[in-house]
Amino acid sequence: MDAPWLTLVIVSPLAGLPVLLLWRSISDEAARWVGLAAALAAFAVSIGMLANFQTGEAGFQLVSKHPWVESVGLTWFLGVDGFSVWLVMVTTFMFPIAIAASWKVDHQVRRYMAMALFLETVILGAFLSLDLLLFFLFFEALLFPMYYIIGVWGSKRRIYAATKFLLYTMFGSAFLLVGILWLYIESGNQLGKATFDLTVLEQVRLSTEAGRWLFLAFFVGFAVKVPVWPLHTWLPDAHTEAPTKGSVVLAAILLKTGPYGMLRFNLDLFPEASRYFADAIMVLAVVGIIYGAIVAMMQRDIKRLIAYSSVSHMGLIVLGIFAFSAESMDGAVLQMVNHGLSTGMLFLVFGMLYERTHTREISDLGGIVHITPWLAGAYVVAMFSSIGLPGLNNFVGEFLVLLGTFSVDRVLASIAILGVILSAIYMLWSYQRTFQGPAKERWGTLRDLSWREGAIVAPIVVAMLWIGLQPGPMLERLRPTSELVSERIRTVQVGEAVEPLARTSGAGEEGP
Amino acid sequence: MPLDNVVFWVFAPLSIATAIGMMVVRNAVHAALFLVVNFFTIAVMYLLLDAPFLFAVQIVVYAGAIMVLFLFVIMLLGVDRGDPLGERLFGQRTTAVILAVAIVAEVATAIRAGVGFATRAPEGFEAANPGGNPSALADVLFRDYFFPFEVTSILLIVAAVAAMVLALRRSRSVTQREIEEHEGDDLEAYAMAPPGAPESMRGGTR
Amino acid sequence: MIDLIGLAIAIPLVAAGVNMLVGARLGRYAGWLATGAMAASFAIALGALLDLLSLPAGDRTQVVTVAEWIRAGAATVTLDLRVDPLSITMAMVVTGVGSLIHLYAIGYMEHDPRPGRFFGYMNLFCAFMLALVLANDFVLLYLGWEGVGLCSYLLIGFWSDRPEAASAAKKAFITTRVGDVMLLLGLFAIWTHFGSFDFDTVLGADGSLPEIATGTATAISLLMLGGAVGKSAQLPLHVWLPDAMAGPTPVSALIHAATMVTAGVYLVVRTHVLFEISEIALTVVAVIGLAGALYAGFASLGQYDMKRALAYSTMSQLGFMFLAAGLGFSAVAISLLVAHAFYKALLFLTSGNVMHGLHDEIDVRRLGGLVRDMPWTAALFAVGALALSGLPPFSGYFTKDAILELASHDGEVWAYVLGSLGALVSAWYIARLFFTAFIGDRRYEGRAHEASTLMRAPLVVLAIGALFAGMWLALTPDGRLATFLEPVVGTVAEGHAGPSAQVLVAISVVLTLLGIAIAWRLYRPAAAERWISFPEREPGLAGALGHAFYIDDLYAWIVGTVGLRGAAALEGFDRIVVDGAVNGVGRLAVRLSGLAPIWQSGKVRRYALSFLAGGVALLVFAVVRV
Amino acid sequence: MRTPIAYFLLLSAILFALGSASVLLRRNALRIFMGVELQLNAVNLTLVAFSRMHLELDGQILAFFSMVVAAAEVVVGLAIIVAVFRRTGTADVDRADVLRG
Repeated sequence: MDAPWLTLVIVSPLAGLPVLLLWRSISDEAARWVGLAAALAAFAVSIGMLANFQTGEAGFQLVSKHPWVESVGLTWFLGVDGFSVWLVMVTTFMFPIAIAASWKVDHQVRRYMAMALFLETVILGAFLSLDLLLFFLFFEALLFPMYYIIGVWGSKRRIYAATKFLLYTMFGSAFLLVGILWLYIESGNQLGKATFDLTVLEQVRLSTEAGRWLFLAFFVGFAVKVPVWPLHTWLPDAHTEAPTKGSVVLAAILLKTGPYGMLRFNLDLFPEASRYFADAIMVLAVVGIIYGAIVAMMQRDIKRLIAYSSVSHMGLIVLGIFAFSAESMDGAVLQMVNHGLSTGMLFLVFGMLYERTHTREISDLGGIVHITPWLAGAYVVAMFSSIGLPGLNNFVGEFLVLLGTFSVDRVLASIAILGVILSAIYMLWSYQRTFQGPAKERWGTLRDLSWREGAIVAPIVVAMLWIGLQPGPMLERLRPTSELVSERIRTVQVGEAVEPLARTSGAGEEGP
Repeated sequence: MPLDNVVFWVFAPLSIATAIGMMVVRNAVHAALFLVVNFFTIAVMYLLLDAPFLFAVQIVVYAGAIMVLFLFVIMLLGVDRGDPLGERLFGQRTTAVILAVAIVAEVATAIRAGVGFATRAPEGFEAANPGGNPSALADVLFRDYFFPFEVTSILLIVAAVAAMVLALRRSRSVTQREIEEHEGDDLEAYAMAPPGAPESMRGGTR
Repeated sequence: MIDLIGLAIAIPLVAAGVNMLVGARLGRYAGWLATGAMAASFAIALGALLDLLSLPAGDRTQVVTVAEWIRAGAATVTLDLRVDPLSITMAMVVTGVGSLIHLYAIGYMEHDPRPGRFFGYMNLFCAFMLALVLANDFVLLYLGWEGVGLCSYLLIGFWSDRPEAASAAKKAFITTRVGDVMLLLGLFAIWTHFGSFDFDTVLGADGSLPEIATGTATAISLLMLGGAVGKSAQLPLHVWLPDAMAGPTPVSALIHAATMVTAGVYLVVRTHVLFEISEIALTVVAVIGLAGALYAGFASLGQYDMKRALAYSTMSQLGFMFLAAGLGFSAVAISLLVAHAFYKALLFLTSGNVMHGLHDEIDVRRLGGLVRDMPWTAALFAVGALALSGLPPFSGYFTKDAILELASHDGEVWAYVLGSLGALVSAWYIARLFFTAFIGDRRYEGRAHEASTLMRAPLVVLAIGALFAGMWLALTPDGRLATFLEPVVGTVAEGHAGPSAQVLVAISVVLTLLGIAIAWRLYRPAAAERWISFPEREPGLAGALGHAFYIDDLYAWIVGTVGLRGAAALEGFDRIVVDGAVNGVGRLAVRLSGLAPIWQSGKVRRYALSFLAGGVALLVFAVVRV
Repeated sequence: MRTPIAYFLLLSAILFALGSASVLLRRNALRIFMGVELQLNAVNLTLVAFSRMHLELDGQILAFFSMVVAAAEVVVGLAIIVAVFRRTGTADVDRADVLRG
């Protein structure tokens, strides 16, 4: 079917917005259904996009390109390739779940749903934009709804966390903006017409020095979002204070804009600098893996623990990207999806527990496994997925990342793999303290999962098993792109000029 | 020495002197009176510059209406007491004086470079004022500048209304409904509190 | 049936899913469902075995294509299954012993409120274990490897409201994970070297040796050994096994005696080609095995908890298997594995009977004289003990004796001498358990009730296996099983050094009897007071034995004190230094903005001043430009 | 006319500077306002002077408009001062340094 799929994907969550914004007296219940319906519509549209995605193509597909603000060269330029297609899918997949999981929000529901849908739109926009300015607009617009969600519906220290989140990520974005503008001006100098078009900017020849500085500017912008150690401290605060849905979206999707940006922009635009800095970044990533895991071990607050585990897992993704082997890159992209599912589910299930107990302190909990076996079971599934048990999703990604890294750098891979042990330690230890042990009397009356909650969790479990056992359909759509990019990067020599990237499909020519 | 020169050299120093006086005297009423004199001297300057209509307007509008308004407000607020020149903001006075001097110096430089100190206005201004200055002005005003002129009228109306709104002392009338809602509360505090004040100030807990 | 071997995995998997999801509704039928699934799985494995036997020896390696699992970059991983003599032998053990233990567990767990979960986990375990042994690909093997670890975790912690069970489960998973990580690294090394995870490519099909340098082979072998050591509870990663006894007894029998812990042996045997290329790795295997056999044998002597004593016994027996594999006698290692599965499962289940009959009492100091209340159980335990002690003609004799004999014939005197010592200790500790628990005076309150028929029946089958499997399978180096395994594990090259076989047999029997005699001397009913008060008289020795030479305590100190303090320090570093720097920057900005009120004071005149200053500056610009 | 135009301009500059100084140095809102008026007048003077110099009437028109606007501004400005005085009880602009009533 020929349709502007990507534009539809981006716009579809907004379908619910007019209702939510204009109908001020809408009941809370109706607002929830409107939000859920719009998110599900987006998922349906994204399935249409997936169906039209050509397997085996490395370049951008379903491209739609329209001039928007011509005076500055801003174009509505969207395209999807192996890197972004699954990120879009996981976004549209997790949003209905996250919305359904926040059914219990009873404070300004209308605004909450509106924010959620707006957030989904801008995240999708960030994943699909091929125009750097457009990307930046979406990338920045993320902050506003997230800030709002943390700041309004968060828990006790929400203002602190929201402000920290906003300032920290804005700090990173400032570098990114400078980098983008530099490229824009440089493209004007070299090509006669300044542009933000990624496929054109790839043709710009940069001096080695400029490329490296620009790389750093872009990298810092994305590294804060990832977050790469040591730029991670906003994450635990934001995760902890955010409402369940906020944590889920933050962990599952929002963090992915960071590594996605690296993959899409850093590697494409600055291959020489990518190679030059790869070793240092891999070391940072490995430090993050180990460090995040050890610090996670010592947390007394479950959400903080999961947040630090994110730091650890995201380190693995960055490691996979900058190992530059096709396997590790496949693994890294897969891991972005996986981390979204497993950490998202950890937050979801913990959120359900929190709704019942109203405590996040590990020491307050304990002994609930027999009181709420299904809840505990759901947590166990998410936990073992996060630990990287084969058969569940995370293993495939971790395995590929570490395998690819091992073939490049044995020492780093051998250190990074310790994260596998450490993740088992902090996860099982916290599970033991929260769920196992003698049942505490005050939790004797906890309810087990309701049908609604079961229906929220079940699709994720299915997705986890599917990816864990049959990652083929995902990998084969992803493989051509990662092979193209890794091939190119690996041929680059540090200190040498780089040939512009030749994509297999001419992205620029074909309009909708 | 031509007459206009004499007039200029009489009134220019007077103008500066009154301006200084306006600035330094403590009493606000005195300052206002200095300003009136200053406006008169400027009106004289307009006369020298062959702008008799503006001379009249200056006296009527500025020296008359505006200054009366000023004095009225001074009296109304009772702020004619001493207003010491003692400075509390760090470096404000020094900087201000430096800036003032700098402006004069700069303008002087600009004049020297642009106009020249010796340049005199060319003769023949009468040609530009057929039928006398006021009627010539009227001609231009109601032909070329008719639209802006009409706009100013709107501006004046808006200003008048705005002044009324701003200066109006608002007294709130308490509605019956509010009385019912706040039964038992401190109604007086509620009524006296400024509108838009936080709920807590309004002396009522819902 | 070979093509259907996938069903042997799928059936328990489906049954596990059913039991875990709706097990609560099934009630007591949960156990029958699980047992039925295992029986079906056994039938399929048996059919495959028969099919395999009907093929000529050279064609007995069949690969069943199932599906592709992962393909990324140059890496391909398949879910294909391999049916060859080695894997089918393992599958027979898993499904056969597994079925019997499932059957037993129906009775054992009849009072438990959550049979659905229990049997779901048990079935899941069997599915993973079968995946492990049937895998034709190292990554699929790893899937099974981790999967059985998961089930082990879930089952040890089945009664997780008991803190020690929860801790033991966690400890088991984490300790084995240390080994798993090494295995994973070994897999990476294999892929980097061979570019494949396929058994045929890596291990060489048709008897051809893989092309690999000795150093690489050593590295890969040692990494895999690390995995094996973790899973098989060998030194130095053995500390989880005794604690794992906190799980229900059928779990101990199935996972921690008969099947999962033998996965390490299976792995070493499966990849013996690589080990053999690297002589060093082989020696390391033998040394670890021998050390473990002796260490655990003595440690078992110090235990008063029957199950813990049996756990150390398992470790000791696994040590013998590693010794055999390390000396190059892979077939013998597998023979011992099979025999051990029978008698150790039997021993565990009989001790389960004791627990079942005596309200979970398992401390031998509070048992004694059980033979009167539980004659069946006592008799069955005696059978298991005889088999383990290695008296002819029971199965333990054939296997253990074969190892020592071969070692002697190969001129490995140290292995022979120390191994014989280990055999003596084995006889000693198992006889000790029997004497202390089953004969003499009763030291328990009330009356122990004998196990139900449902629980006895599988034990009888196991006992028959323990008694006669040795004879029937002829678990000798050139016996039936060894011949069957030959295409996979190669022949056992017999040397001719040392004393003749007859002399060795005589020595072996004498040593075993000596071990039993020592046990009788020390633990006979009349000496009950003496051995019970032994810790008071010899606190040093009893403590060392009881704590298994304090290795566990050392680890606990390292992890609990050093590790935790280090982690706490790092957490403090993160909070104070890293986050402190961030907040410090924030505070600095706030403080800097404290300087701003000089201009941004809210004072109108300040703004006016700035305004004018700006105007002046603009004028300067204008004037200069003109 | 014998007086050079520059003199008027200079006078205007001096008056403007004095008006500015008055704005910057006085704290009473009314006095500041007077300073602003002086500045406006100074600028008007310039406009008229240039009008004379270039023999065009537009400058005078502009000055005229300026006066009208100034009148409006004075009206509103004084009203604001009155309102502020009522709320804060002072006409000291330094006291009014928060953006809240």
